[in-house]
Amino acid sequence: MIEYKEDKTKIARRIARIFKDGDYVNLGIGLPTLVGNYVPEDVHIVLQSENGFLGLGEAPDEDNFNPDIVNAGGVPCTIIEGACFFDSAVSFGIIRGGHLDYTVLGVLEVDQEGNLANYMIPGKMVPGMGGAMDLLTGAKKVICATVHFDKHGKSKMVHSCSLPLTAKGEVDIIVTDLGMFEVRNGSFVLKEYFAPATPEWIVENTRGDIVIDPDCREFVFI
Amino acid sequence: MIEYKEDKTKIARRIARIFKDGDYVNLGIGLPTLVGNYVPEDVHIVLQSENGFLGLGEAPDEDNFNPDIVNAGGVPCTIIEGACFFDSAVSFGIIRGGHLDYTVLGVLEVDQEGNLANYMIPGKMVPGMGGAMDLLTGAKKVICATVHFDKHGKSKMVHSCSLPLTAKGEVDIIVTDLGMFEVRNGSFVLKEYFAPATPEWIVENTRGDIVIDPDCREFVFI
Amino acid sequence: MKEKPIITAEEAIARIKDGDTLMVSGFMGVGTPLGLMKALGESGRKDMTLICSDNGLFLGDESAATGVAPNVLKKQFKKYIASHIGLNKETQRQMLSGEAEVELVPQGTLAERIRSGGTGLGGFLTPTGVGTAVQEGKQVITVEGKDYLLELPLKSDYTLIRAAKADKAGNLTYSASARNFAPLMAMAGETVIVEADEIVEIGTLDPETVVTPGIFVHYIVQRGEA
Amino acid sequence: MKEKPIITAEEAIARIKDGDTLMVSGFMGVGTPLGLMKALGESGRKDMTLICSDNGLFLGDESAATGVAPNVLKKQFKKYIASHIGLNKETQRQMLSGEAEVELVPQGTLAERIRSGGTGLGGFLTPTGVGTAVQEGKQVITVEGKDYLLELPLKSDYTLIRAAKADKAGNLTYSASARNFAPLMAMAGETVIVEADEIVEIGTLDPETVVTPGIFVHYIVQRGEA
Repeated sequence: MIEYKEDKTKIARRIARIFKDGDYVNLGIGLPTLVGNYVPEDVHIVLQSENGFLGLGEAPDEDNFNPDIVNAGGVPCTIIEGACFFDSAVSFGIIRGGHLDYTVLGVLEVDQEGNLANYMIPGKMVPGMGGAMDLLTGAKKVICATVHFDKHGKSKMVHSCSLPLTAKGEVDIIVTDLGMFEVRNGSFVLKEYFAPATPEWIVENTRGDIVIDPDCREFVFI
Repeated sequence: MIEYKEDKTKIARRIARIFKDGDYVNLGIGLPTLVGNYVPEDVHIVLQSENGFLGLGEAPDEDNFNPDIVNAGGVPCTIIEGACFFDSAVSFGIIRGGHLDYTVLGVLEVDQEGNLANYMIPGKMVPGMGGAMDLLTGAKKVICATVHFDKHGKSKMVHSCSLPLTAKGEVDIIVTDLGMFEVRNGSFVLKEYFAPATPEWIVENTRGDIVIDPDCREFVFI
Repeated sequence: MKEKPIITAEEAIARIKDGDTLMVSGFMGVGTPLGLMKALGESGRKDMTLICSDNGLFLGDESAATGVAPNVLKKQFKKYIASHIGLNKETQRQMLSGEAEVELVPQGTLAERIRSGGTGLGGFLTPTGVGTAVQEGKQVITVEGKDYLLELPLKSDYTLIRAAKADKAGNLTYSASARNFAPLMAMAGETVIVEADEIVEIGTLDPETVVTPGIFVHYIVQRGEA
Repeated sequence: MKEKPIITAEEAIARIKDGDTLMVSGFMGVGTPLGLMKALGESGRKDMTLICSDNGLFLGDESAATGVAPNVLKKQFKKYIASHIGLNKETQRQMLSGEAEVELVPQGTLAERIRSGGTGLGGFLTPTGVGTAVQEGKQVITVEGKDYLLELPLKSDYTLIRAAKADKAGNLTYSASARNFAPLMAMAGETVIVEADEIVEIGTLDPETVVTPGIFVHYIVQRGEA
C-alpha cells in the first residue's frame, strides 16, 4: 500500500538534472518556473524569455528593479551577464527555428501519442495559447512537468487527450511526482520512478499504456 | 530636322526634380546614381542602399573612408547624419513592404504595359537580378532612367519587351533624354518633352504607342 | 534629413477614426504607449480592431488595470487579435457575451503575421498550430513531406508604439523587454505614431544600434506621465 | 554563461566535409570572413554548395579577386545560390561550361529564404518574381486576388560569417554595411562559425545592442590578417 502525497519539488528537481552545461532552455509559467531553482551550480543554462531576451535571471531586489524587464508571465525579473534583448519575431524565430534545447511546459492532459493539451478548457477557460504552441512545435526537446493526478485523483497522463490540443505529437519527456517517462511508439515508457512509488503502482494508477523500460530504475533525490 | 545628342544629365536632372522633401529613395547602379547629384538643396531625400542602410552619403575622402561602408554597387561611400544600418532582410522588408517612395532603375527595354527588362540578355549577359526585382515590385513608384536610344539607334521604349522581364507591369514613370512619360492603360503617356525634341518627333522615333497628354509641355532645364 | 512631426498624444489620436485597425505594442503592459492609450480612451473612438500581444491585466479592480486593459474596459474595440487574453476578465466577458470578437493567434504566428504585413509578403508557412484548433479554415501546404499552415499578413491603419529614444528623423531604440512587438508593428502600420521616453537630435543615435529605422515612423509624441 | 569554443580558422574549416552546403556572409566582399575563406581555400575541400549574396569580384586578375572569388577560382563549389554573379568572370565561365550549377535568386528573396530556414518556417509568399523567369517551377498562390510565389527555406551545414565584436558567449555586433546577410545566415546554419574582428569578455556588450544572440553561434575565430 503506497501513500501518495503531491510533491512539485520532486518534479522540478528531476527536470533540473536533465540539462547539460550550455543548454538553452525556456521554462513555462507555473510549475516549470520552479525548475530554475534546482539546476546544479556547475551547469550553466541560458533561460529564454519569449517576450524578448536570453539570459533571464532571478527576481530583482530594490536596487536592480527595472519595470521594463519582465519574464513571459509579466513578472519583474533581472538579466544575467551575457544577456541580450530582441523583438518578438526574433524571439519566436529562436523558438520555432529549433534553437532551444529544451522547453518545459505545464499539462492539463498529455497522451501516449505525445499530444499535449494545456491551453484551454472549452466553455470554462479560454485564455489563448500565448507562446505555448510555438514552443512545443519548435524546441528540440519538449519536457512536460506535472503532478501525476488531477484534483479528482485521475492521472493527467491519458490514452488520448480529450481537451483541445496545444500541439500534436511533440512531447518527448514527461516528469511527474511519480517518475520520468519518455513518449515512444505510441506508449509512455517509464524510465525512472520516485519512491515510494513503484513501477507497478504507477502502471496501475495511470490512464495510458506504460511500457517499463528494461533499464528502468529508481531515481534517488539527494 | 532635329539633331539628337545623347544627354544623360538631362535625365538625372529631371528625375531629381520629382522628389519631395522627406522622400525615401533607392537609386540603381549606373545612370540612376547620377540623379543624386541634382537634387535641389532644399529637398532632403534619404537614399537607401539595399545592402543595408538608409542615409547614403557622398563618396569618401581620405579622412572618412571606411572599408565597411559601400553602396549597392560595392563602391565606398559615406553616411549622413540620421543614417542607420540593418541586415538584408530588414533592407528588403523596407523595399518589398512598400516603404520606399521611389526607386530609380536602368533599362534594357521598357514597354507600354509597364514591363521592364534590365537584368539579362540570354546567352550574353547573365549577371543575376540582385535587388532589382524586389525594388520594382515593392517601391511605391518606379522610375526608369534611360537614354532614349540603344546603340543601334532604336528606342529602348517598346511595344512589348523581348528580353526576360525583371518585373511585370510595375513601371510608373520613364525619363529619357527626350522627355518624361507615364505608363497608363497600356500606353506611354508623354507628359513633358525636352528641347530640341518635339512631341511629334518623339512619337515618330519611339517603338511603342504614345499618347500625348493634354497638359504635355516642354520642360526647361535651368 | 527631414524631421518627423512632433505632436501631442491628443493630436495623434485625433487622426484615428471609428472602425480603424490599431496595432499597439506591449507585453502585459510593458512597452505599451500609455500616453497614447490614455488619449485614445478619452477620445471616445469605438468599433476598432485591436492587434496586441495580450489585453493587459484586469482581474476586477479597474484602478489596477494595466496595458490596454483600460481601453478594453471602455469598450472601444469590436474585435481583438491577440495571443493571450486570460488576464483580462473584461475581454473574456465581451467574448462570451458576443459583444466583441476574439481571434486568438499563437504568439510567434502573431509576430510573423505582423512582420509579413510590414515587409510585403503575402503570408508564410508555419508548423505551429498544425493538428490543433488553429488549423481550422486555413490552407495546409506540404513542403518536403511536412505539413504547414499558410498564415496571412496583418496590417494596421495606425500603429501605436512606445520607444526609449526617438531621434527627430524617427530612428528608434527601445528599453529592455519593452521592445517586444514594437519593431514589427512599426513596419506594418499605414501610419505609425511613436511615444518616446526621450526625443533626441538627429545624429545623436549610433547608426549601428538603431533598432527601428526612421522610414517606418510618421509622428513622434513625447511620453508624458501615464 | 557558458563560453563558446575559440578555435583557429584551420580548426574551424577542418570540420567541413566535401559536398557540404555553406552560407558565407558578405556583399561584394564587404563582410566576408576572409580568414575563414583563406583557410577554406587551403583545405582543398570541394563539391560544396555556396550560398552567398554574390560571388565577389574577379575580372581576370587573380591578385585583385575579392570576397569569395578566390574560392570560386579554386573550383571548390559545384553549385552557387546567389543574387548576383556578374562581377565574377570565373563563375560565369563555370556556369556556361556546365562545370557548376548556378541558381539566381532575387536578393530580397534570398535574404528571406535564409531567414525562413533559420526561424523554422516552411516558406513564404512573395510578389517578387511573379511573371518573370523566377516563377518557373514554383507554386503560385493567390491571396486576396494578388499572385505570390511560394519560396522555400534555405539552410546550411556551415555558416561562415564576419562580426565586429563577439563576446565569449557568442553575442555579436557588426560593422556598418558589413552586416548584410550575416545575422540571417547565423540563424540558418547547423553549425555557425564567426570570424570576429575582436573577441571580448561576457558582460562587455550592451544587451540592447547585440545584433545576433549567442544562441546561434557555435565557434568563434579571431580575425587575422587576410
